[in-house]
Amino acid sequence: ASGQVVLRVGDQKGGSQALLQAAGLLDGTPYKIEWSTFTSGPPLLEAANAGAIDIGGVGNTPPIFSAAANAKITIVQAGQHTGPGDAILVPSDSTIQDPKQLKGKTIAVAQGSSAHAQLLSVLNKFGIALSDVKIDYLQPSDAYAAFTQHRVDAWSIWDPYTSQALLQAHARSIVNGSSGTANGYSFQVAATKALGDSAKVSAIKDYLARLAKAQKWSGTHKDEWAASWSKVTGLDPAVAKASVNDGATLPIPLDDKVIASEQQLADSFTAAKVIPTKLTFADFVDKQYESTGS
Amino acid sequence: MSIPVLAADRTHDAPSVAAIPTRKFRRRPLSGAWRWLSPVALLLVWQVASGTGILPEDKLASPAKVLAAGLDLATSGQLGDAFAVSLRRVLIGVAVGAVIALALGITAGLSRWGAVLVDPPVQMLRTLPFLGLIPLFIIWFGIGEEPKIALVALGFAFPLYLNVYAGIRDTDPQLLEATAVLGFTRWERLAHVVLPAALPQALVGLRQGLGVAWLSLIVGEQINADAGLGYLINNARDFLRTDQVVVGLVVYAGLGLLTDALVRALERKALRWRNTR
Amino acid sequence: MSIPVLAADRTHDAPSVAAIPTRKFRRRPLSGAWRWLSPVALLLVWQVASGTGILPEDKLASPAKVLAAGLDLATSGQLGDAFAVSLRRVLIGVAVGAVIALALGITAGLSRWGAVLVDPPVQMLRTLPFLGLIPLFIIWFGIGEEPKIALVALGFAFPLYLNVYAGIRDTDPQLLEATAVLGFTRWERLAHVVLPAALPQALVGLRQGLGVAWLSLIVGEQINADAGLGYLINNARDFLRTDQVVVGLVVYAGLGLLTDALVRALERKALRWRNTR
Amino acid sequence: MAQHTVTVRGLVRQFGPRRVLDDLDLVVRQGEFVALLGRSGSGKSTLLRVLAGIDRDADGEIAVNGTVSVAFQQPRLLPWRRVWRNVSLGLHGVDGREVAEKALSEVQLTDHAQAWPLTLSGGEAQRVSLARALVREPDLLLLDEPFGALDALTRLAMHRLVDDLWQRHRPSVLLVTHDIDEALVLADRVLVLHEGRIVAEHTPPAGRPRRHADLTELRARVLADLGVATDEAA
Amino acid sequence: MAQHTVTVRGLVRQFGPRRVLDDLDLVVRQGEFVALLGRSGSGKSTLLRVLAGIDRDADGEIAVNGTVSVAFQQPRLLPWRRVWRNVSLGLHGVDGREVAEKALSEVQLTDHAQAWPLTLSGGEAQRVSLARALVREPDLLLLDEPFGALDALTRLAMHRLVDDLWQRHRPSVLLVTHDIDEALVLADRVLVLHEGRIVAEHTPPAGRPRRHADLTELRARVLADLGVATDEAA
Ligand SMILES: Nc1ncnc2c1ncn2[C@@H]1O[C@H](COP(=O)(O)OP(=O)(O)OP(=O)(O)O)[C@@H](O)[C@H]1O
Ligand SMILES: Nc1ncnc2c1ncn2[C@@H]1O[C@H](COP(=O)(O)OP(=O)(O)OP(=O)(O)O)[C@@H](O)[C@H]1O
Ligand SMILES: [Mg+2]
Ligand SMILES: [Mg+2]
Repeated sequence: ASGQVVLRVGDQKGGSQALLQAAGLLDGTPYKIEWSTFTSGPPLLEAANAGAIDIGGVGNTPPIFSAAANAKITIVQAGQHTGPGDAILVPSDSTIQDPKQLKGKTIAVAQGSSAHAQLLSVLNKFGIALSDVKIDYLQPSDAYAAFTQHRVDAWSIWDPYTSQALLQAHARSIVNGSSGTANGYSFQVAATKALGDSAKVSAIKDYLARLAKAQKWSGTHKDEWAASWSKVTGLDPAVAKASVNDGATLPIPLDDKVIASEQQLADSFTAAKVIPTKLTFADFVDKQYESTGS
Repeated sequence: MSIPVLAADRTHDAPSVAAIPTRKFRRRPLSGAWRWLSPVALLLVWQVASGTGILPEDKLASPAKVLAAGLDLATSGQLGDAFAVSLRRVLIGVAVGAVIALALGITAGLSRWGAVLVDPPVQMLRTLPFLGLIPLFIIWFGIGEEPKIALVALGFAFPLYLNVYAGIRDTDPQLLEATAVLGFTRWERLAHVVLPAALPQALVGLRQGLGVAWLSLIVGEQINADAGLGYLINNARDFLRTDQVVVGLVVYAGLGLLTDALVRALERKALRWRNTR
Repeated sequence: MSIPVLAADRTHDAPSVAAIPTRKFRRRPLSGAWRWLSPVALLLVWQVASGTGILPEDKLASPAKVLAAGLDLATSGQLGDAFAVSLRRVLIGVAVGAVIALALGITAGLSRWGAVLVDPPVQMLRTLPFLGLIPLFIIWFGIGEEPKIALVALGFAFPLYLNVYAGIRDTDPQLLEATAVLGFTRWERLAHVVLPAALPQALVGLRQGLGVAWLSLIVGEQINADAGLGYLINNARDFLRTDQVVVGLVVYAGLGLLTDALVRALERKALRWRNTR
Repeated sequence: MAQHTVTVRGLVRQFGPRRVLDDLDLVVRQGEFVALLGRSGSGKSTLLRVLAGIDRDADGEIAVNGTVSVAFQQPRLLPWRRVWRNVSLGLHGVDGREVAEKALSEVQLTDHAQAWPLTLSGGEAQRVSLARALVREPDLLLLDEPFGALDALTRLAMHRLVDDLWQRHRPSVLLVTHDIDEALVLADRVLVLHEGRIVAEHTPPAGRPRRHADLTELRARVLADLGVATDEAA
Repeated sequence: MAQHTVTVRGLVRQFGPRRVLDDLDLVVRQGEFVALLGRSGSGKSTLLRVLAGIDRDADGEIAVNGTVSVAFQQPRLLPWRRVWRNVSLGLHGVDGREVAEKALSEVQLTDHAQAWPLTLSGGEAQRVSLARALVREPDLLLLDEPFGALDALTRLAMHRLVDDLWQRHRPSVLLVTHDIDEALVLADRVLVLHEGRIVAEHTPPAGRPRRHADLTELRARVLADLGVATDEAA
């Protein structure tokens, strides 16, 4: 091929590009990166499936849905964040003190999001049947409005919305990811087609290494990262800071533990009839490209 | 009256020559059945392209696959339920929107002050994006049926308003004068002149409005919906079920044709007076 | 010519009585400046409602706060950049859409077979939801500028098509006959009769189309966008910046008023012949 | 003294720089039948529009008493109402249909009661418009070339119709026409409009019905007023 | 023998059950000036529409040779074209403006060349329509009551205009009119249409210009054809 290799990377606002930039790791790549910005994970994977991008980062749940649709994607790297960012919130004046009291309540959640997964696992853990709650599917911005207006009793959500609600909407967290109800994973997902091109593969490997390094950097430079993140996204600096302090995303090995946890998640979606068929998550994973950033 | 019937000159000494050049301008529409031709042809092309692999499955699911997905959705009752739920929302929204659009359009069309006071805000509001409005609608209307119906009403009202207003403004002033001289009040002129004159254009607005009404549901049924056509498509899209997305698109296309047939029937009935010449 | 000027009867023996009852129907539009009245009034009501707390900050940000957010976006250059990017997309999309809509509308309007072949598929396609089309557009057009422009073109084309087609169909057949007899070809009739006759309605379509074109960007700029007005709103929405969302809404409202002013200017110029009587 | 139906003094109507009606004075007495002649473009229709209250942009003193009915120069029928409905529009009444059909039979259009206006011939449309104006039985009847598109026989029938109606109800009538014979046979007074004013006034002999033969001399005088040399036209 | 401009045989035109033209035969020779009289609604305009090729739903043999120009009963001006442009529409030419303005001066509308059609008076619009038909210099000129809205003097001027044009270019002319004098002064042959056919044909004396006084007897005959008793109308 003539000229430079071009790596087409799908990103979300304040995602990988912002991170690499803030960590100063974007310079001197032996290939050219072409960034594409998506509003959320599902459309990013839609583009990956269509071969319009080569690689991109998403949360723990969108790959499950893509896999359920037999999309032509391959999961090539994992990250994890811990801490209270993934949470179920109630208004501060709510009578709900304990997840058990969610029975019979109305809960807002974005369908197919990591918070959806978290909600299912919380309900499962506390022995509440799906039929015992009313789930209102709302995108975060809509849910935020509904939550502040007391149109819903609880809201299952992720950061930075969690921080914003806690700081600005008098929300109270009744359960969060640190209690093990959310696995906190995120993934780098490649278009299967891109993995057939050796030039692209080496670019992807290099990119994954840089990204892992950047993630580590963000864990050690929280204030810097929060400042530049808030600048890129327009997020309230206080919210950004709180959100970053909740826990950084760090590279982890794409091992059987990760796959098993995701498989369990997928099964709970299948059980809840959110996805129609059973799927094998491992079929969509390929470990040979990953880097832990060391 | 006495008309002496003379024998007209019947002896032609020149043969009948050069027929009149054919010119067509009175468009006598072809039979309605022909209108199925191109939709069916499109379907065939799609099937052939899919069958021969020119249109690979990953670019667009084949009609057969879409049909299967559609049957699946239909037999499971999902499609029927979704349709029923959405239809109810559309009907209520359209009724509300029609009242608003007619009231505003007539006010703006009939009175100069009405035009000056009503038209600018409507022109302002009609370009507001639904997606941006949703958070506000949730705050104002909650997350039940109301915001969905409000979106349908809004989507339906604007095209109707624009066309009703324009139709009224274009009313032949000669006819208005003629009826004014007959002592017609403003309301009588409305009933006898203005509305019939604006009708053809109002029907264009109706056509557009009905289309937009259904489309509004795609956005509206993002808000806390667990049923409805819009929800079905949104959901299928979230799960990358392109075959189901295409089912949704086909249903919408069918709704488009249905709307068209409906409005055409209305037109035929209401505009009979034009087809006489 | 000899006209003997007789003294007309100038002696009235009855006083001038009962003035003619006032009837108005020639609507002489009020000066354009009055059109600002209600938008400004709306703004004032909003400010007062916010200021007095009737409209709490969490229901709708106050004009002052929105203004601050707007200034913020403007001075940081974001708003200007977004506008420039979106404007470019709209201009290209509108140009493409206009060509398509006019070609189809004229084909359908002028020929019976055109109507039968072109109209049904367009009626089918126009009700297709953008959100459902995006996956297909990504597959067909990728994620660059093309799908965004395609959505704008599509959004613009449908209202224009519907109105052009309807406007052409409503052309006075008497005028078509008159020009046909003058030996005008189909194309000359188009230029001299059909298009001028369809113009008022085409302008209604233009008005609607321009509105939809900008709205299409809200959806279009969800696909791989990091600039543009639609992106700005989507982003503000995702990051819960309601004040910025409202800035976006205000910009869109302004675009609505601008479009209106533009089309009104066009109307004044193109329809001069109507305002003479 | 009875009130005048129409009293106009110093009427001016301008279109741009052009004064079509220029300081015009006119009186129509109650029950009077006035014919108005004038060159094409002299402002006859404009005057009628002012009197009908349609044209509000004229200056001068204008007083009109009572109800007005107009048969416009163009028929101005509502194309979306059948012929009989167009006629009954003038009535605001309940038994509109019956009256309308009677009026239509008087203008010889019984067969076309159910027709759509767009299917009518020029003369037929004109008669529907006339019927619509007549059914109202107004105090002032403004007729703008109401017989222009009619053949000789139908025209005579319409003359008789208008004359009958006038004899019965005695409305004031202002009839615009280009047919001098028509004016002389029907009117009490014949006016000529020229350069924005009434420049001539003639009074045909009082008796009715008048015979064309008796009017030859007056006809020549009116033609002269209109600028036509008699040997040319007679 | 020269070709006929119009040859019509067994022409039938139905609207619903009604046969407006019923087995009609008509020949118009090259360069002949034919006048067509008939009651209102007798089908004169319908016949002209068939001859102009506008009405394609008629049955029978219809042959028309050469270019056709029509002045319709209603002026049918394009309201969005200024008056002179409406006239030059007939030309398809380059120097349209000049020819159009000359034609407008001939119909006495020089001042209105720049006006919009909607501002014209009834008679003015009719003359613009006439000018548009005349500038084409066609082989067949179809005139549908072209002088109906004109005053006596203007009408005479228009008669002269059409007569001049006919003398110079010798088109075939079919003139529909309700004015018998007009028909007798202008035409070579006067036809009467009744119940769907040509039922009478008269030939005025050959010389031109004809004087009204010489036509009194023929006039009475035509009036009788049209059902008008002479003493009533003369
Ligand atoms: N709206 C207008 N703008 C400009 N000029 C106008 C307007 N209306 C009428 N005119 C002019 O005023 C003059 C008088 O018009 P009007 O219709 O009164 O004539 P008229 O006497 O009825 O003629 P006719 O016998 O041909 O009907 C005409 O020359 C006409 O062109
Ligand atoms: N489209 C139509 N549908 C039904 N009837 C029609 C249609 N067109 C014309 N007619 C009828 O045909 C008859 C002849 O019409 P036409 O216009 O030829 O009359 P005309 O001789 O020109 O009359 P006029 O002197 O009044 O103009 C009329 O009675 C008319 O009502
Ligand atoms: Mg007039
Ligand atoms: Mg006719």
